[in-house]
Amino acid sequence: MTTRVGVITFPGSLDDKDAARAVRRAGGEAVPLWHADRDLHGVDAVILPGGFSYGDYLRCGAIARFAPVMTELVPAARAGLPVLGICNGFQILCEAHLLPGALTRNSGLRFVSKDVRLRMESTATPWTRQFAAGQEITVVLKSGEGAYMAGPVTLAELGARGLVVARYAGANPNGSAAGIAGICNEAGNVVGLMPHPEHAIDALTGPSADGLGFFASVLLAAERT
Amino acid sequence: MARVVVDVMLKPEIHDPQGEAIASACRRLGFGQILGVRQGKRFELEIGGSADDAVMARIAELAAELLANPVIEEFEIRAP
Amino acid sequence: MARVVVDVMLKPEIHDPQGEAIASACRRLGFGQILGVRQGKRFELEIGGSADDAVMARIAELAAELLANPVIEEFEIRAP
Amino acid sequence: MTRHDTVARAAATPERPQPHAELGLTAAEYARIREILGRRPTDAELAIYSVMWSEHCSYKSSKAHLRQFAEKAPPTEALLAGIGHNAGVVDIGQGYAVTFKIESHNHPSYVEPFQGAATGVGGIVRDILAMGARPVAVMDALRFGPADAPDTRRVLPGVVSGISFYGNCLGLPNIGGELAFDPCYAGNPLVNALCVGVMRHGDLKRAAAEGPGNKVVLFGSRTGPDGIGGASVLASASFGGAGEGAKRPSVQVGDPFMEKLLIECCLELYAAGLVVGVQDLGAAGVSCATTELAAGGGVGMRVDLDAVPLRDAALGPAEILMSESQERMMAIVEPAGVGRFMEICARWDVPAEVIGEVTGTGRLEMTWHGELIVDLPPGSAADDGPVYDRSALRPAGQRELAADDPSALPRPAGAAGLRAGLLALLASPDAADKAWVTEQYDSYVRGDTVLAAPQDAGLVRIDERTGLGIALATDGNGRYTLLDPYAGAQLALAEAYRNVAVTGARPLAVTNCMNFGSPEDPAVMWQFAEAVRGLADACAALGVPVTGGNVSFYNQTGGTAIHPTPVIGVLGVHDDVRQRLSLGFREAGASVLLLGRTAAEFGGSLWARIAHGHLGGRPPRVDLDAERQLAAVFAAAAAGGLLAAAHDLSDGGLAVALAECCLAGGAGCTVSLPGDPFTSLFSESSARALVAVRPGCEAAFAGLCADRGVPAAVIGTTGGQHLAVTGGFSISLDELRAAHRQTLPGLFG
Ligand SMILES: Nc1ncnc2c1ncn2[C@@H]1O[C@H](COP(=O)(O)OP(=O)(O)O)[C@@H](O)[C@H]1O
Ligand SMILES: [Mg+2]
Repeated sequence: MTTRVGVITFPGSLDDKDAARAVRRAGGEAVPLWHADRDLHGVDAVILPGGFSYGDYLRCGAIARFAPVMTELVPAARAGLPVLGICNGFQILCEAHLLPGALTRNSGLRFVSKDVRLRMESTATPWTRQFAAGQEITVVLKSGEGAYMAGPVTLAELGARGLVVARYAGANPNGSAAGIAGICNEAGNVVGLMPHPEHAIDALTGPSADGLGFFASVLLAAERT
Repeated sequence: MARVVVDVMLKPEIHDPQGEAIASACRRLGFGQILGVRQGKRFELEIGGSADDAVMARIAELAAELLANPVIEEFEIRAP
Repeated sequence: MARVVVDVMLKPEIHDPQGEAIASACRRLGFGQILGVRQGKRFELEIGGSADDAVMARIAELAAELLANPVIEEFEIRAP
Repeated sequence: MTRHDTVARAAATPERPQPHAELGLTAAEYARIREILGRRPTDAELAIYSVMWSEHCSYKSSKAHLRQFAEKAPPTEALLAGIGHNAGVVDIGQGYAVTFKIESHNHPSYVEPFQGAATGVGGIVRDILAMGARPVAVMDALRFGPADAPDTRRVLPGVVSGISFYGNCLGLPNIGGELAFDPCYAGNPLVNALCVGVMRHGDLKRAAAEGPGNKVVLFGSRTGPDGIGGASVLASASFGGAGEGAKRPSVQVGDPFMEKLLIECCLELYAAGLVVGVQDLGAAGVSCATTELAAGGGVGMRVDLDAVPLRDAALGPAEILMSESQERMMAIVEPAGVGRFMEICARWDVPAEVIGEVTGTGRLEMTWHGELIVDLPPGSAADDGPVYDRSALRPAGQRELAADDPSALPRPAGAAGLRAGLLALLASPDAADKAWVTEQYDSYVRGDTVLAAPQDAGLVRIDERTGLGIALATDGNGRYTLLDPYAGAQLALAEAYRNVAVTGARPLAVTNCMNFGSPEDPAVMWQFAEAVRGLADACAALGVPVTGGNVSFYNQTGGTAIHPTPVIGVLGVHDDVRQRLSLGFREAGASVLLLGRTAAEFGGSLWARIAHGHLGGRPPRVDLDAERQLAAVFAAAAAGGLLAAAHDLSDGGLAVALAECCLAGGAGCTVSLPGDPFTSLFSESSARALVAVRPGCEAAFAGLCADRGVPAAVIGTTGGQHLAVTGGFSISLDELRAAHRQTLPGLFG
């Protein structure tokens, strides 16, 4: 049976179609999930895609966090369902306190859209097991509030417990603390990633096909369980 | 009808690049006395009915849950 | 050393979609008394020396030039 | 309570003075309105005519000229909807149709750069949406005053962040545009935004109300007091008080979030077959949507203005009619479909209200508080506005300008001088790397962007299975057009056509944004007439029809107009985007060829300007036949997989093009210049391009060029980390990159 990966559409989600395409490209079935439904339709994993949910008004992710679908997602994530938040999805996961810390205004104070190199730091999550530790990949970063920020204690813990999933290799593009591009929760099933792997699944339309690894990883993970 | 103001500021230990950029701009404009700037948000809420204690308590909840992100921000509520 | 606060709000006649989105979020969270929300900015300036009249006048200039966009915003200055 | 002017009152008080002049209507126009109505107009009617007969909506000064686009249009089967619609629609095959249009938002972007530019994007996207298409990409063509002027530092970052904010938030990839600087734009920046959308043939929608009894639905944002300076004139003139009308903002604020919802909502409504006719609300708001829908369908319409959802309850009828609140649409819906229509709007959190219905009376009737306040033939406002044949006169200094040829200017001596000249051009704000701007734009969203900045054209995949795609470029050159408006418009078209062609796409159709000074100035009118004539002739010669566009007049400060600046957008079809050509030199060992003829042409050139601050002489010679042959070479070369890189030559000539190819791909090259080194490097002769041929394909490519009569000179080979000119100079890619990249960050932070 093909693995079913849900992709939530919030009002203002933009990269939902791209995330669904990436899931299909990796061999999975993409299941559209609607923000207003309290229903995950029995999917094996969930992606919160990029975009500007609710216009990113107030704070990125602050309003989407209260969407009805989140009342289903939060307990499922705590129970171990693989969840990947990309960009705005990462912001929503932080606002929902599924991940620690917050994403703040880029240090350059401008929206940044460019190809970036990432160093994979953790391959122990269901979304990253296909990568090699220390592997460098090229994906797309596009965000105005992408600087990861957390208190010193949290930052130290993230480092010490191997919860940093990826860091920017080379120049820090947005002032993210410790060059953090992505993190996971203690259990590893919930991953937040500021750059966009779904825009790097084909060298024709993206900088590389490196991003496919995230989607292939979760299919593998779901098959094993 | 009442008006309630909620001020939200980044916690002092959180880096505020925007505030810093403004402070340097002020200095470039010749206002050397500026030691620092912090930029926050101000919300003006218009409330049906009066801003009694119950309403203010509810607004405090709203501020903590929605208007501010307690991980990086702190807030203050006033009924001016 | 003194602290001066500059509050910047959209002029009342200017459309504030952000405030509207926040107001509906408040209502969805069950706070029906909210009639409207306007979101503005709050700047806290730290000043070397005291906030005397000359300094306040200079800050008013800065606010008009840098902190607020007079085409769509208005501001208020306070030394609390 | 304020008493509102009604049809009955208008009939009873024929002599009441009305502020027609303050509303921009001439005495003759006002008299014509009275004649049409057989009485004086009501305030609300006056509001409608004043906005519908404005230059902006009625094209009264330009109409007489624009007709040439249709009259001279080349025969084509590709056009599914032409000029006169919200946007033209072109058949691109495989059942797909594409609609695209460029529009200006110049003045608002000067007053409030961020919101002005943002709402400019929002407006053009709704035009595309109204045709039934899904918007798939945007572009922005920008022109500002001197790059180092303090006011440019206010306007440019605001404009760019406004476009970035709105486009990114909408989820539309930005696939290209322009950025140019000239003192003539100091008080009149040009902010032209383009949107392109895609649909299936059957999805085409018309802005026409049909079927008496059908409902008129207004949906999207609530109507507020945005951009209704005119209404405050009415309010104070009619009601004797500044009070109510005084605080009306002229700045519109954009809400891209609402627009995103509106897009998804509309597409779902279209797919459900619930929309009989649809129109976006642009500059003239409800006035425009109601009169155009009714006129388009040849029907009448009854509208209850009390039903319009308001953001500010204090608005009166004239204000509602003139409001430019953003993110609104109007649809005609069969009564049986209204329930379903409302459900879909609710699902997308889009406010919607039935405000009227289609009638068989042929009149547009509007009521307010139960009284009739508008009763007019809709066509009189929408279609039968005034048309002026304004006087046009060649400006006094035109001949002298053309005679002031740059060939007499001192030229750089020796290799060191040429080297320094190249670096100076590359670092000039016009030719410098635009990454400071384009890195603020999302070009990846939707996952179908094959080419975007810094490529010659944007390229978007339409069909994942077949590889069908569309290419788009916009170009304009105010300096060329000032020297010769007829040729300048043709050169702008030729450049955009060439930019599309070098990706391997076949150019298919044209949109244009005519940015000019005041049409009341005969010199400006001459420039305009010449530019339109030139463009129409060139479109005929190249076989690409104009499908739509926009005219922006009154771009002037005091008596001084901007350079006449037609900005031309060309759309092309790519049969297989996997075969696209791009500009970077990537691998070593490819032979580098210069295609086309190079003559000593420096009039209006970047070199004359940067080296001497000179503007005079004649622009480069236009050779449309050569452009056509060049384009045919690229289409064939792409399909045959013969090229490793392709880049057209424009501002800064071969010098700048070589540097761009090296920097974009990361490989250097060694070339020997075919003629006089200075002319070879800096001339801006048109119909030229630079290519790198895949090793082994040299003969095949040479054959293609020979077949088409395109001159092709082998000038060197790719490789290394230098741009080296044999017997001349050499510049490392690092030095080139530094010169190219540092300019805009240095200016704008
Ligand atoms: N304002 C802008 N918005 C988006 N892209 C831009 C803008 N200005 C320039 N670009 C892009 O930068 C690149 C270089 O621009 P330019 O030198 O004007 O191209 P060309 O000479 O081929 O017309 C192109 O890809 C162009 O689309
Ligand atoms: Mg080009």
